[in-house]
Amino acid sequence: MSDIMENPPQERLFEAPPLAEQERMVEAILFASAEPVTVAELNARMPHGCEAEHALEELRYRYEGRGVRVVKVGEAWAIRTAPDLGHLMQKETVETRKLSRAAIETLAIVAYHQPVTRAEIEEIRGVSVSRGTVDQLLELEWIRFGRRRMTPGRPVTYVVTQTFLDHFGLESARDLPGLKELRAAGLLDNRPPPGREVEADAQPEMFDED
Amino acid sequence: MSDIMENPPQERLFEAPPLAEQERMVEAILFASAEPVTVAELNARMPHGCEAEHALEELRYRYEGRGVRVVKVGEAWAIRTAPDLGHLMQKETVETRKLSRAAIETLAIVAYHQPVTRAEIEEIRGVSVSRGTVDQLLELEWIRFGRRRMTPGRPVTYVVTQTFLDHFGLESARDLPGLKELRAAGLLDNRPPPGREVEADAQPEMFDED
Amino acid sequence: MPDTGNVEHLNTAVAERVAAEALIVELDGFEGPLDLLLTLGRTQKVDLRQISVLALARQYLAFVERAKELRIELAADYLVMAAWLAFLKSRLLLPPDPKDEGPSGEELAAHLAFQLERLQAMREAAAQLMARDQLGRDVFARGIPEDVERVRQVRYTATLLDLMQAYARIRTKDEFRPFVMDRDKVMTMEQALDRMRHLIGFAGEWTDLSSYMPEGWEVDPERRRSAAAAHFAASLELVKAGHVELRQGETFAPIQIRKRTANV
Repeated sequence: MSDIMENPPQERLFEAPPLAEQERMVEAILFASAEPVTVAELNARMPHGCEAEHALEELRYRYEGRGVRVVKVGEAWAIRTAPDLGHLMQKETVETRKLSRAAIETLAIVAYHQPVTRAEIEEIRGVSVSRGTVDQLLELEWIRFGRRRMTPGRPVTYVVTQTFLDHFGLESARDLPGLKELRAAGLLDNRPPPGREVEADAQPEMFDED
Repeated sequence: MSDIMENPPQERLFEAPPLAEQERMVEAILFASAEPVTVAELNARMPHGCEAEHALEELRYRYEGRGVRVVKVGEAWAIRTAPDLGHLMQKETVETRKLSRAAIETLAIVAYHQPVTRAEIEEIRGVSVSRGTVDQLLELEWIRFGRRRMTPGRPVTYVVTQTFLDHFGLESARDLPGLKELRAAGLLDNRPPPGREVEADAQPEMFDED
Repeated sequence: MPDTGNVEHLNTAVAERVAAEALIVELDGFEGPLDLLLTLGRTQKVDLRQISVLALARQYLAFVERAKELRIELAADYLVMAAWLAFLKSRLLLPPDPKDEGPSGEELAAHLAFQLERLQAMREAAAQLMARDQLGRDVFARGIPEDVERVRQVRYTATLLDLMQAYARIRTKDEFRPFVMDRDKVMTMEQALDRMRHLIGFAGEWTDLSSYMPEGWEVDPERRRSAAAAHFAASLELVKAGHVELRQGETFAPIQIRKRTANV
């Protein structure tokens, strides 16, 4: 792999396969994987000189309107069944764990306010967040630890994951439903209660990790 | 689904979906199923009036020459990677590692004293040579078996290979710098680590055959 | 927040008490005071942005009072909220005290309204999120993923320099051997002891220690010295162990040795 990267383009010994062939390769790799595959990994697995990004666009176009779709998940790509055909699938194997209301709300708060600290989640919900709730979301790999906040106590923050995006069919956290409206309405602001000092950098940059 | 199945054919309320739609359904079902699916199962899962067999033929035709194919597995059907792309299902990671001290010393002894038996290598190094070390060098194709020594037990000897010479940029093993040159190059100045006893009788009569 | 006339106030008070009682029934369903406040706020049937915080505070306090009458134990945070709302209510109703530096009643009310609106917004967002097509429910991944075989190729490297240094290392070890060669003129006490242990069984009579010296060590003075010293030290060891007796007639006289028979 490293060899490939070290070779400057002008020293290419072989021509890259034609785009149609690259598309077939991307198709095969995406079909074979249940998990989204990153562009970097596609390029690494395909022959030297291939441009997965380009082939992906072609492939995505080709599958439009078909029974399966090529979808983008963060920096990765996956093939998923078309949502309108979900009723044909056998669901007995799926059995999504029932999430508590607390867990669902906590998840939404992490998604819309990320990176967010536990204290901020509690402030928004008005109740303390139980360890189990956060653990459940971590276990589902829907949230993960982000960078620590540079405020006293250096609290950990939570952000949503690629698995979360994949699960809810989102290309990125920016595509969350109603995100723009919520932001415009100031509802994603970290507004401290009046009378309390505003910490200089308590105002998080949204989605700066994406 | 069960409702649909319970309806006897003569009571059809709806037209069967168009063939293109049926093809989409077959595509999605084959993609998502954990096991190959029989035509009977397809028909059972698709809306009433569908003809999976026909849709399957269409789908199979559509995937001809693509990165994945619709293949028959026993009596059932599945989507599989095109055989010519099987090599993409491997993820190669190349790790570069330094050869261990034992291996490099053993290699050096073979290079300078070839053909040499394992017992002789052990005598020179003063420690036993593990099977793994020799195997590793054989696997790297840097050493190979030479002729057997015509002494009791007829021990095998080791010699260096062309691959070895290529790797180290040598014309022949005779090009290796001798002790004098090593000394001149300042390579002989290192003293053995203190505390390492040299046994008096580790001094063998070496290389009597060379 | 239009305040009400007395009659109207009485009517709302009754309505609030009825509402409070209804809420108490489902108290377990609330996730804390903010959740309860949000539910109360919704009964105002207005956009949360135009909510009357004063009315909300009244509703909440009525709820807490009703709970008290019904002898229902409320969790501490409900009571804390009640105290805070009572404070807020007084702030909103009384003319502002110019000496007070804290936030005004309006500011506090605005923040509470913001909190309620934000919580409501997050609930709606959560509902929208859960209503999306979900993987494994509406959308499906590949059922038979083909395992990607991980081929880990380890490439070992060594340079010619490594090779030469390794060889030099080994050969330097050999070059140390001259020191070993020197030691062929040295006999250790262990070596002497080893010899004497075997020979001592035959020494019933007093024998000169020098006669125990090994052959070939008596000519070369260096070797003789070393062997003599080693044997003397060894014989002392044997005495200590109770195997032999040792004697010397006078200074520089020959040292004599014999097996100790009377032992045990």
